[in-house]
Amino acid sequence: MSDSVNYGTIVKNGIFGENPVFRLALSLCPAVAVTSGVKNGFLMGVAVLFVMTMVNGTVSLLRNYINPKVRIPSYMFIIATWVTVTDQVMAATQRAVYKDMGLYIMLIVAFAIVLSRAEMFASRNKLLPSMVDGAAMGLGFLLALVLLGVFREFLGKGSLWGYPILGQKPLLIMILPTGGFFAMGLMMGWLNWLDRKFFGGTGASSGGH
Amino acid sequence: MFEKVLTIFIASALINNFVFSRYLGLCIFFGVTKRMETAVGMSFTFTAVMLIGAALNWVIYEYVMIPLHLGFLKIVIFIGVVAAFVQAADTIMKKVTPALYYKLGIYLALIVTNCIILAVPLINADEHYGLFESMALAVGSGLGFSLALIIMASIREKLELADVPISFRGLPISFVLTGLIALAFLGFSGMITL
Amino acid sequence: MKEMLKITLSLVLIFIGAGLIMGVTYKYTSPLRFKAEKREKEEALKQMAPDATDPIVAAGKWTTHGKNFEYYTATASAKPVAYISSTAGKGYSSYIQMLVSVDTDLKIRDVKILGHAETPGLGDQVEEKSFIDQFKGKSLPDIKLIKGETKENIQAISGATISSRAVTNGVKDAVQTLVEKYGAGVKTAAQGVRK
Amino acid sequence: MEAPALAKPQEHPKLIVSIGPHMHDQETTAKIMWTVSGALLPAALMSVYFFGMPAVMVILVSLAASLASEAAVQWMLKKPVTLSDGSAFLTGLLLAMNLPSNAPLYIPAVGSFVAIVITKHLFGGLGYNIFNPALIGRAFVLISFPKLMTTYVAPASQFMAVDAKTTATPLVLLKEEGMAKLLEIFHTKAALYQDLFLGNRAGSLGETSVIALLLGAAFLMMKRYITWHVPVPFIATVGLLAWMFGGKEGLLSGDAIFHMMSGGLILGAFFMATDYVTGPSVRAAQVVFGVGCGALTVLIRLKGGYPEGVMFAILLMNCFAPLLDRGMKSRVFGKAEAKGVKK
Repeated sequence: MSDSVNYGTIVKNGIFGENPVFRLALSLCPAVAVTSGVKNGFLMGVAVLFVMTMVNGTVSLLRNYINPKVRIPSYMFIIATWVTVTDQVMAATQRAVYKDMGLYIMLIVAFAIVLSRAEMFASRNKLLPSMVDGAAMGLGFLLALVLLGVFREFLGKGSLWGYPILGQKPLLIMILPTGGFFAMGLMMGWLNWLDRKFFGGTGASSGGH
Repeated sequence: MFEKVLTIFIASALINNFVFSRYLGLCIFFGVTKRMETAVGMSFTFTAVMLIGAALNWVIYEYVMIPLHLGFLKIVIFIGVVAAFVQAADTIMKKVTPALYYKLGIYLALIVTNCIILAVPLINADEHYGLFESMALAVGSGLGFSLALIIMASIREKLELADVPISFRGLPISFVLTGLIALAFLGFSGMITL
Repeated sequence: MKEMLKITLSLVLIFIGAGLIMGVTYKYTSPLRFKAEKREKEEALKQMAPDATDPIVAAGKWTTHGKNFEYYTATASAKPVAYISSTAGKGYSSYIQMLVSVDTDLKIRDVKILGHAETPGLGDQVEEKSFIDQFKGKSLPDIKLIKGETKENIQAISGATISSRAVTNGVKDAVQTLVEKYGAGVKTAAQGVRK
Repeated sequence: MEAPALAKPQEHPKLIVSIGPHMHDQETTAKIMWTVSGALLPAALMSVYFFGMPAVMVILVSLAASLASEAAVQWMLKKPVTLSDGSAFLTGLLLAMNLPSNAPLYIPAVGSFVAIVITKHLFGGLGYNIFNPALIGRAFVLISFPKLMTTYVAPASQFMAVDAKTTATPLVLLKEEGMAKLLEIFHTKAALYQDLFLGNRAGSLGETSVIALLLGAAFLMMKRYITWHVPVPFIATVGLLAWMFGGKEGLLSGDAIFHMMSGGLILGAFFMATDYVTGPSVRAAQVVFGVGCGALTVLIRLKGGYPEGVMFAILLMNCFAPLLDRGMKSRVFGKAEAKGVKK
C-alpha cells in the first residue's frame, strides 16, 4: 500500500480541497480568535500543525493495539497529551504570544479536525502517510490563519507581523471580534466566488462541526 | 464576594459572551441554529453540563491537582472529568427520564469534545476563581451561549427566505450576521470591569 | 473477560506512555518558564530604575481593588536610588496594570503600563508617551486628572477620560503607598538638610 | 457534508416569498421611502443652519456614496438597479443624520458602503436586512474611528465656520461631569431645555433639533406611515427609567425631560426603530420592541461605556425582532402551556 500512496494528493487535499477552515469549516473558533495579528495566526497554525502530525503519527503507530471499543477515548487521550506538550512548550518559549492566546492553544484539544483525521485517516494508514496527512491538514489550517491574519492586521493595525506599514490604523474594527467575523465571512464568500468563477466548483461551503 | 459573583455572571453572559467576544463554541453555534427547536434543546443541555462540569472540575483542581502539583495535566484531567460525567448523565437519563433523554440525549454526545465546555474550567483555573465564582462563570457563559443560539436561530429562520448572493449562502452569511450581532453587543461594553 | 483485560491493558499502556511524555515535557519546560517569568519581571523593574546596581528586591506588599501589589527598593551600592511599586487602576473594560517608580524625594520618576484591555483607538492611548510623560517629576498632591490644558496636573486624553482616570488613580495609589512606607525617612532627611 | 447548507437553485425567483410587511409594488415602496426622506428635511435643514458647510458636505457625500454603492452592488449581482425607489437615498440621509458635522468625508463614505453592501445586499437586498443599515454603518465607523466619531463641534450658525470649537455633547457632559457642569454652561434648566428643543447644541447632525424631528414625525404619523406602537413606548420608557434611576440623589431624581430630548432618541425612535423590515410586525411585539429599546438606551446611558445608547439599543432589539414576532404570534396557543409548566 505504501507504494500507492500519493503524497501530492494528500498535501493538495489538505491545503485546498479539504482546507479545514474554508472548505470543511471545522475548528473555526481559533480562526477568528487568534487572527487579529499575522504572528499569532502563524504560531497557532504551527501549534496545530505539530499537534496534528504527532497525533496522526501516534494513532497510526498504535492502530493495531487500540481496541475499537475504546478507540475514541484513546484518541482523545493522545490528542490531550500532545496538546499539553505544545501548551507547555509555547508557555515557556513564546511568552508574549501565549499571554494572548494560551486558552486557545489549550482548546486545540477540542478541535474536531484533529479527532476526525485521527479517526478517518491515521487509524487506517501507515505511519508516514498519516503524518503527512496530519501535516498537510495542519498546513492548510496554518495558511488559512495567516491569510486571515494578513487581512485583519493590515486593515486593523496598518501593520504586518507587528511591523508598521501604513503608519496609521485604517479600520480598527478589524482587530475586534466583530471584525473577525466579518473578515471570515467575506473571505469565505470571496473564495466561494473564486471557486465558482474559475474552478467550476459549486461554491458552497459545506458547514458542519 | 456576592458582588464579584454577580459581576462575573453578568460579564460572562453579555459583555464577554462566549460567541460574540470570545469566539468559542462557533461550530455548535453555526451547526445547531438552523432550527429553533435544536437550538433550544442545545441551550438547556449546555448550560446544565457547563455548570456541573465547572463545579466538578473546580473541586478536583482545588483539592487534588493543586496539592499534588499536577496543574500541568489540567487539559487531560478536565476533558476526562467532563467525558466521564457526560457518559454517566447519559446512562442515568436513559434509565430515569427516557422522555427527556430522547429530547436532549442526542446533544449530549456532541458535548464531550466541545471547546466551551472545556473553556469554563480552564478559565476558572487560570483566574483562580472560588467555587461560587466558578459556578457564576459557568451559568453566565451558559446563559449567554443560550441567548446567542436562540437569537441566531430566530434570525436564520427569517433569512431562509432571503435572496442571499450565491457565494455567500450558508456559512459566509452566517459569519457576517454574527459579526453584526457582535457589533450590536458592543453596546454592553464598558459596563463592567473585570 | 479476556477482552476486558486486553482493553484495560492497552488503555493503561497508553496512559503510561502519555504520562511519560507529558511528565518529561513538564520537567524541561517548567524551569524555562519559571526563569523567563523571573527575567521578565527583573527586566521590567530594571527599566524603572536603570541606575540601580544591586538586584531590585521586594520590600513589602499592599492591596487595592482587592488585588495584591508589591513595592520594591532599588539600591546602588546599598544606597536607595528609587522606590518602585506595581499597581493597577480600574479602567473602561479592564484593570490597567502598571509599574511606578519614584525618586528618593518621592517625585515620580517613571510610569510603565504593563497590560490592559482597553478599547483600541480610545482607551489604549494612555500608553502613548505624551500622556505617560506628564507624570514625570510630579509629587503626590499634583497627581490629579484635569480635563483641559494643564501643566501642573495630569491632562486627560479627550474621549478617553475613564482610562486616563484609571491610570492617574493607579499611579496615585502607588505613590501614596510609597510615601506612607518611605515618607518618614525622606522627611527626616529633608529636616536634616534644613538644619 | 457536501450538501450545501442552503440549497437555493433559483437565481431569479419568479415567485418571491417574503416575510411581512408585504410591500405591494415598487411604487408604494418608493412613495414611502421618499416621504420619509422628505420628513427628515426640516431636521436636515436645521443641521445645516447650525453647523454650516461641513454639514452640507457630510450629507452630500453620504448620499452620493449610498447611491453609488447601491448601483454598483446591484449591477454586480445582475439585479435591476433601483435607485429611484429612494431606499438607498434614505439610508444615506439617515446615516448622515447620525454623524458629527466635522467628520472627515471618508467616514460617511465608509459608513454608506457598509450600510448598503454588507448590511443590506449581502442579506438579499431591500426587505431582507436584519439590521437597520444606517445604524450598522454608524456603529461600524464609530468602532473604526472612535476618536473622530466622538469629537463634536459647537453649533456656530455661520455658513463657512472653519475653526469651529470642539466641545462635548450634553450627554457626555452629564455622564462625565454631572448636571452642575451642564447648568454652568447653559445657565438655567429652561435655557438648557430650550437649546435642546431647538437644536442649539453639539451632536450628530440629526440628533440636535428636536422640534424639526417632531415636525417630520408628526407628518409621517398623519400619513399613517408610522404608528405610535414603537416610538411612544420607546421614549416613555427612556423618560420613566431616566427619572427613576438617572439622578445622583437616589431614586426618582433623574431629569426625564433632559434624557428624552438629548442624544439621538427622537431621531431613533421615530425614524429608525419604526423601520418596517428590521422591527417586528406584530403590534404587541412592536410595543415590547419599543420598551426594550428604551430600557437598553437608559442602561447604556447610565451604566455603559458609551454616553449615548440609542443606536446600540435599536441594533440589539433588531436582533430580537424575529424572536419577538415569533413569540407574540403564537401567544394565544402558548398561554395555557406556559402556565401549566410554571405550576
